[in-house]
Amino acid sequence: MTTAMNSQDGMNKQNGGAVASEDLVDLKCVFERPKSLSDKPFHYCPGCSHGTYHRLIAEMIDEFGFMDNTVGICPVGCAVFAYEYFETDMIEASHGRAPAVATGVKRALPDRFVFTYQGDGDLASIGMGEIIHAAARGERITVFFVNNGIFGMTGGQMAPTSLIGQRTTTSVQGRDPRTTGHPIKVCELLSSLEGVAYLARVALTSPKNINTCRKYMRKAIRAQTEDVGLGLVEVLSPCPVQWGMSPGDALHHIEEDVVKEFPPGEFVDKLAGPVKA
Amino acid sequence: MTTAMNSQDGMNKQNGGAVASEDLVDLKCVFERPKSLSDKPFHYCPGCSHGTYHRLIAEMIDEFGFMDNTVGICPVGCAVFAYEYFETDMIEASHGRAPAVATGVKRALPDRFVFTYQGDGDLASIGMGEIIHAAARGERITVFFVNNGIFGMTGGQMAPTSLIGQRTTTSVQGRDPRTTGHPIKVCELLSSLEGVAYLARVALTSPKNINTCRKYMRKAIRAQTEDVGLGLVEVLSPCPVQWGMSPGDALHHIEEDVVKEFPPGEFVDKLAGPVKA
Amino acid sequence: MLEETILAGFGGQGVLMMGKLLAQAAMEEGTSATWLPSYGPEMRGGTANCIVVLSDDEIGSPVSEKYDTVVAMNQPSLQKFESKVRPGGTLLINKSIVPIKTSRNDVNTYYVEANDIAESECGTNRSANVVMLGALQSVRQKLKPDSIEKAIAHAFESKGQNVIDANLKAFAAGMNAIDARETATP
Amino acid sequence: MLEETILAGFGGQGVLMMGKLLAQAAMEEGTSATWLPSYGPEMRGGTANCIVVLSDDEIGSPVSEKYDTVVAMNQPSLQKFESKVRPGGTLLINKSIVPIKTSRNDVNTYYVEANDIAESECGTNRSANVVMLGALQSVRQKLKPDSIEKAIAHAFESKGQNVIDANLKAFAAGMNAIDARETATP
Amino acid sequence: MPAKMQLTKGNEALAMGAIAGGCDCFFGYPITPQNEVPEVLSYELPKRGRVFVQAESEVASINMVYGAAAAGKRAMTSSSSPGVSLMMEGLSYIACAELPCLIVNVMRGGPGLGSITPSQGDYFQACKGGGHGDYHSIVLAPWNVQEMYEFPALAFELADRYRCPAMLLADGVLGAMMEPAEISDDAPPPNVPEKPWATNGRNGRAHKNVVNSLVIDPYGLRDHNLKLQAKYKAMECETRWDTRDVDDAEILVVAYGISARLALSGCKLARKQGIKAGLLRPITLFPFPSKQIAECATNKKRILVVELSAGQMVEDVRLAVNGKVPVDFYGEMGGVIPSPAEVCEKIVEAAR
Amino acid sequence: MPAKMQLTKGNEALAMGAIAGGCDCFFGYPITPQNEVPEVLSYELPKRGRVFVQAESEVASINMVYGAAAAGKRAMTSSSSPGVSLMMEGLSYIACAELPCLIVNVMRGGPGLGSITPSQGDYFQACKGGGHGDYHSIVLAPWNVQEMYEFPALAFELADRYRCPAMLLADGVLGAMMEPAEISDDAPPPNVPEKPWATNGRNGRAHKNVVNSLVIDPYGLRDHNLKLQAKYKAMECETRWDTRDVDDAEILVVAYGISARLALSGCKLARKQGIKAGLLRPITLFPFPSKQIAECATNKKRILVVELSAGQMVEDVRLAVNGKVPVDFYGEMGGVIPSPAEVCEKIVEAAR
Amino acid sequence: MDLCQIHADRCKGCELCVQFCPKHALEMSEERNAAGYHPAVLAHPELCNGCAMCAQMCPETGIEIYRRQKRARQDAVNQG
Amino acid sequence: MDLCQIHADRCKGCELCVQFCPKHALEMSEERNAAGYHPAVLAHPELCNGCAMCAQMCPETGIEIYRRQKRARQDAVNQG
Ligand SMILES: Cc1ncc(C[n+]2csc(CCOP(=O)(O)OP(=O)(O)O)c2C)c(N)n1
Ligand SMILES: Cc1ncc(C[n+]2csc(CCOP(=O)(O)OP(=O)(O)O)c2C)c(N)n1
Ligand code: SF4
Ligand code: SF4
Ligand code: SF4
Ligand code: SF4
Ligand code: SF4
Ligand code: SF4
Ligand SMILES: [Mg+2]
Ligand SMILES: [Mg+2]
Repeated sequence: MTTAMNSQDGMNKQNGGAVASEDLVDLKCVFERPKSLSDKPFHYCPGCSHGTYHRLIAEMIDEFGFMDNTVGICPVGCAVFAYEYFETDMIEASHGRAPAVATGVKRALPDRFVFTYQGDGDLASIGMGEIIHAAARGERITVFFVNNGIFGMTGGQMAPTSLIGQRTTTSVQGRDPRTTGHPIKVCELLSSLEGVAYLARVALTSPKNINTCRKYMRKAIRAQTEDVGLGLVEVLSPCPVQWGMSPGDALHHIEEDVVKEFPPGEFVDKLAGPVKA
Repeated sequence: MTTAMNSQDGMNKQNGGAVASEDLVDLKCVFERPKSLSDKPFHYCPGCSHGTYHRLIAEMIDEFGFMDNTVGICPVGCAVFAYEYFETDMIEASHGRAPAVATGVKRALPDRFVFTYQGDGDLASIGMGEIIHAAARGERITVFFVNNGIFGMTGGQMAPTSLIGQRTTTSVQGRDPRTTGHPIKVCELLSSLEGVAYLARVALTSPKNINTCRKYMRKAIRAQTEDVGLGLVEVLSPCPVQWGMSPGDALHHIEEDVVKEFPPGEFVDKLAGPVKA
Repeated sequence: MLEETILAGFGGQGVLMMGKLLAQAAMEEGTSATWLPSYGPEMRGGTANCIVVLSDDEIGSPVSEKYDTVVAMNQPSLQKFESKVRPGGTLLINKSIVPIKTSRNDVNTYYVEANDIAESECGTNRSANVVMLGALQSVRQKLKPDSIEKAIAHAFESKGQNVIDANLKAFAAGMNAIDARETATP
Repeated sequence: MLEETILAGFGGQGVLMMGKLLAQAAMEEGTSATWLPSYGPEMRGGTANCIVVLSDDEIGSPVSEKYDTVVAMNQPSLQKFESKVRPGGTLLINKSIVPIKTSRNDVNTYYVEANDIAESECGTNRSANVVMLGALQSVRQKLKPDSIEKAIAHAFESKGQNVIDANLKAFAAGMNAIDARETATP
Repeated sequence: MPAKMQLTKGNEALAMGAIAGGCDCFFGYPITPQNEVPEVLSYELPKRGRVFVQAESEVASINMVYGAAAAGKRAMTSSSSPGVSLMMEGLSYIACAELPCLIVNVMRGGPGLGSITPSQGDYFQACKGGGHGDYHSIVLAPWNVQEMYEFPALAFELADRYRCPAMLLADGVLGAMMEPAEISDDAPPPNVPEKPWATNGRNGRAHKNVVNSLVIDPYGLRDHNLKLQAKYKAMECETRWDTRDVDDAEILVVAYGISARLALSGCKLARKQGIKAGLLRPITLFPFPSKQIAECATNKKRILVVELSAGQMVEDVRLAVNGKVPVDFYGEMGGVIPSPAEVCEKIVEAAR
Repeated sequence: MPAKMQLTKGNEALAMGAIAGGCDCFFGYPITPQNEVPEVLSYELPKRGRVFVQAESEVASINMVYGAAAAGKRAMTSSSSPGVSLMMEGLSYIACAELPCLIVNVMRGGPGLGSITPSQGDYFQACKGGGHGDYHSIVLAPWNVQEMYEFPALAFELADRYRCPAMLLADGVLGAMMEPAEISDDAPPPNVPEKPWATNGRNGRAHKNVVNSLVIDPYGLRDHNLKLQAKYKAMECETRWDTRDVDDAEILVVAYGISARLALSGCKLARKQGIKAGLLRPITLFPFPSKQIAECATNKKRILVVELSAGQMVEDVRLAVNGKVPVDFYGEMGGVIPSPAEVCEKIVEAAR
Repeated sequence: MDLCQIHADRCKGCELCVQFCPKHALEMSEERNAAGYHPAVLAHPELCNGCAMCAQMCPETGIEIYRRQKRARQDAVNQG
Repeated sequence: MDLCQIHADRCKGCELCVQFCPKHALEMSEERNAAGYHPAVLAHPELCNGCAMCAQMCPETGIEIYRRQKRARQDAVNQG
């Protein structure tokens, strides 16, 4: 048995209820749907981690007790329907502009918990200006960033985060650095900006990493709630369909290849040091 | 006598002509208007370094023999009329989009020398997405970036590069990091992008620094001509009028205060190492 | 001649290909044709359908209100599109995987065991679409079998003669699949 | 009453302020007024001008084709705007720094040594604009001197009583600056 | 302190009017000729505990407005022609998501970078659809500094009432000119309606709120569009217009904003020459006073439309009268302001 | 290899048509329903030594087009409604700087994020002025796959002739549908006129070239605008339109693009019911066939305009006939495609 | 009751739970669910120890995990 | 001829040349040029050594610098 789940790390404490059973022990539910996650089945492809990340976010909202206090901003990308999946107030932003929309919300309502959920096309291609400036201004928002190295929704075109050599519908011969450049590493890029309070990357490829992701997410949320600055957690996520791989192979590909270009870890953590405004 | 000018460092070699004189020596012109600079007087305010940087660019175009081979892209900013000052083909871009326009030109005409000239509002505010992506793609263009910490043209509003505490028409009490963030440092920000071949910052505050600037510019140009990637030279430049200082005081302010936030030096130099595509 | 057809099924059942084969065959004959896929956010999985219009004349609309023929390769498609058949029109149902019958009794309905036939004839149910095309051909006959065979050869050219032959076989089997008209029994 | 005026000079000569004082004074009297500055890319340095329209009635256009009065505080302004004076209108020229005369002989022209008067009366030529305003007042009299004085007090309120007094003095001096009508001598 | 007559610049009046109109949040990016708007607000809003953010671009501005409006606040942005063009996607989103907000366009000479001088070249963009899809904003066109002050409040009110964006369409002259105007530095807070739809955190609300412009089902999107169209129809009761001397006029001049002022002077000059000219000034450009123009035009000989453009609103005037009265056009472009005398000349021509 | 009948998807035909039309450079950002355009070109252009760049955004795309067009190349971009809205500033610049280029809009349901289903809701944006200022693009509206293939070349040709942007206005159905079309994989290179104004490096030229949209002097900008307007007037000779059965028709249906196909079928159905209906299809939406419509309408009872919108082109039709013939409108929105039967019904209503 | 409860109708058959179950307690079903996918099933409930690896990996949040506990110490997991 | 030639009509009176002249050879003129600025002048030509500091700093490219050289070695500066 490896890494047994424990309730501090993502169990849904509030929701655990005793279940009657015939013998001397009760069955207690230790893992179930977070309250902040709606009942609606996801529209994602089999094995897509968008669903996983949604669940983790909902767990966090439950854990922090923020369901009544949250405004979430959805991207345009496969997660465009994310507003159907969370039980919090939700806004559908235009493609790439979630950080600007979040700025509008957070400035208007400084005591709400405001998060954006963004894909790599959304955040690192069309929305580059908005994320950089939100970070530079130190907006007190939390960014959940899904890097799957592709434009999933529009049918698998190259993203700025696609690996060199990756075949996509707009790079059928494989991504060529001479004409399309090298993958943009968002964490590395943002780390020079002083408004950033927390920045981390993790691959959503195993229960262990999922736990690590929870730890990072907590900090990224605290970066907002403790008024330190912008927090962002980048997850390396599979797109089995557009990568043309089985879900299992897609996770292996991340662990074998993607992490080489996108090393996981914490890049900025201003919570660790003295909290400053 | 300090740092005597020498012809390799910015003298206009091609143009030096002998001038008759009555005694045994000739007077040779060793510093004059570069050929690539038009005759038109600048519209800039007294003491503004836009003019200085224009001259340096024209010197470089002369030095490399590129007058017939250059397409320059002007920004929207005080340098919006730059197309009147260069004798090369020039394009007036929309505000912030010069790197995209330059990409269009360079891809269309890969053997031309293509440069953009951009202010800090242009490049670091509205045009952030375009410069990052041009850099990430490794566009073979050369960016001459004028950082004067202010929106000069529109009347002195705060720029993303304004110093903390700086009074501007949109920060009359001084720039407050809590609501407006910290200055964006473009060189630091871009340095993580692999498409960047050369990146340097220099303050245009003395003949010595002007000479250093020339050295940097040569490398930024070679980054393009030697097919390595994007080259950018950021100059710390005064805006005496919007800063409310005399030209001399403005230069002192740069040397005393601005360089503390924006340290000069070379940030990326892939010419030094083995040239790679 | 104006023949308007909907072909519908699960994504993966090759209904888009069925439609393309019809349109390609029409082109071979110099008949006008349009092929219009449903495109929506349900990009992956789910149902797919396409509309094919064939005409001797210039084709105006690539869609219609009612259709001469509806081919339902699965149950959701039958439920979604059976109402679209013109009274007196034709409804083909893939009996292999559609357990229900149509409720329409004003149309000519044929139940074809497309998957089963494909499996027995070609060893794989992947040709069920071409079997169904054969069945369609046998009841509507708007195009020449020849042209469809040419279209099959053209479509599977890159996959080699084996695949072409298998599909031709499936087509032939489909053409023989319907013996008698069955009208719907509700 | 409809009075349309252009006030023009170097940036820094206070021509925009002159215009504002007129408009402010009009407002004190309940007279309609508009003040429109030239705004252009020549933001810093160079010439500046503004157009002031005063009227008993609702003001339509804040600009006109020809003007009742043009005040030229420097030579480029004279050259640019002298043609804009309506025949029979008024042209005021700052003689202190305009070495030339107007070529118009169909308008009433006054040469005022505004800088010199300001210097001798207030010790600085920075009040030349208010001197000129006094001169304008003495020849057009569309507003009450009172109102302009109130406007001056209002405009320089934040600068203290000394500055107000100096400007009131300049205004008074300007009102006395013109003895006789001079028409242009080409 | 009650409202007081003050000699005020149009842009400053607009800024103070926004404050009086209950603007909670301003997001904007500098551009001439409206820079006084953000400059004044950067100081005045925070002083009042409200929000001013200098956005990194107009694209960001409009999306920040989207966010703050979704959060239930009175949010606005201000820009000029090229900057407003960059907002077209965002504006279409706002209209579709039915968010009330205010967008100010102090128009300058176009197209392209053009010039910073006054213009009315963005009528089509504002009224017909600069962004994609069938949507509208309420468009208000002030013609003096007083209206520059009053219209932001009106715009917010109408925007809230109809849950739609409102646009204030001014121009470089109105922004730069000073006039006496009754202005208050501390107007009482306006009545703002409840916004039960706002995404401001559930805070006990039984259901979550969603702000959205995506309706993936065509029939759903059709219905949403029909709802929008019905709303636009319902807005017709908000049509505002103004007239001067139209009753006995033989020539009806139709003009808005700064052009209406030039036209008013032109009409007066024409009457001096014995030509009976009157002015109809649309105040709401959307909804457009089509009926009012048609009615007013019944006994007129001709209509003259005056614009600082190549002819944009003139199309709506032609559509309004539907061939019943001939419609002439006089326009200047590029920042050139015609004088009343020139307008008068055109009136005289029309009267011939 | 000569052109050959091939069953081809509209978007793919468009891509191949761009190649045949001499497209040197494509810059674009993915968006449904036109993704096959960049996908095909990302492979086909580099193969031919030409340029494909996937831009980071539509704002970047249009500005890359600006650069490549300034450099004298045939440059284009392709997008769909929300993406095209983001190009409005750039388009206004291109028009002002008089650069020839091609912008494709495969329209989808709006406003906002809307849907990806077909629509014609961007007519106003394309034809009236989505961007700021008085400018126009030549707007071509194909109605079948063959025209999807042929119009890029035509668009480039007209754009070069008039030094202006050309727009190809299609929709999701035309992009997604397949039809037999005569298509060549290696069409001979088209004749491209000299571009002595191009900023392509002086290379011995006696003077530098400047591409610019800034004219700071109002009179200069006025003159530039007058020049543009004169050009738009001169373009009228390029007006293209098509008719079916109009001569004896009592009801004239006016529709473009995909709507024209629905309308054609609707007319045929109506004729079966004894109602003489004919179709006039504008092919150039700008310049708009106003004269042709007015002429054609003289002996008609009524006009019915059919659009996939709330009614946009209908305004130009009304302006064209100026009240002489009553003009009805039938539109669907949000991606709903009316059937020929529904169109027929409206024709029958109109005939009553 | 099993410690691992799979909502078959939410399952999309991605097989990640099967691949990540350390006890090999899960298998893919031959049946199809309403959406047409072969769902995962707890083929060997006796092997399952309730470790929740499967649930962690399930992108559909389609698995619930229960844990046995003495009735008296109902809150133990909260200290776990 | 002076080694330092100032184009008075280009000068905007920014004083940078004056401030950077190591020889204090330059001064600002009392006169105004056509644009209304007080231009810099070479007040002390005898102090000037042609070092070009002034020219380097002039934002208007309003200063030309000459250097004395033996007639025979006209090209020397190019190796300098
Ligand atoms: C302005 C605009 N441009 C383009 C699109 C089309 N579009 C929708 S999603 C998307 C990219 C999605 O990629 P990503 O953000 O990585 O999300 P994923 O689907 O991979 O999760 C694009 C280009 C759009 N909707 N709007
Ligand atoms: C789309 C758009 N937004 C805003 C403007 C207004 N504008 C012109 S220049 C400028 C900023 C200039 O600042 P910077 O780039 O730093 O140049 P500087 O004038 O300081 O040299 C702005 C905001 C514009 N012209 N276009
Ligand atoms: S396309 Fe890729 S990212 Fe989108 S839902 Fe499918 S697997 Fe997930
Ligand atoms: S405003 Fe500043 S940057 Fe612009 S010309 Fe003047 S000094 Fe230079
Ligand atoms: S709970 Fe653990 S042991 Fe049980 S099925 Fe899931 S992964 Fe396997
Ligand atoms: S992980 Fe979830 S969706 Fe995937 S097979 Fe297991 S239960 Fe089904
Ligand atoms: S050349 Fe050198 S010494 Fe001569 S004036 Fe210029 S700075 Fe002074
Ligand atoms: S540096 Fe140039 S502009 Fe400045 S004072 Fe000297 S000569 Fe004049
Ligand atoms: Mg992605
Ligand atoms: Mg600047």
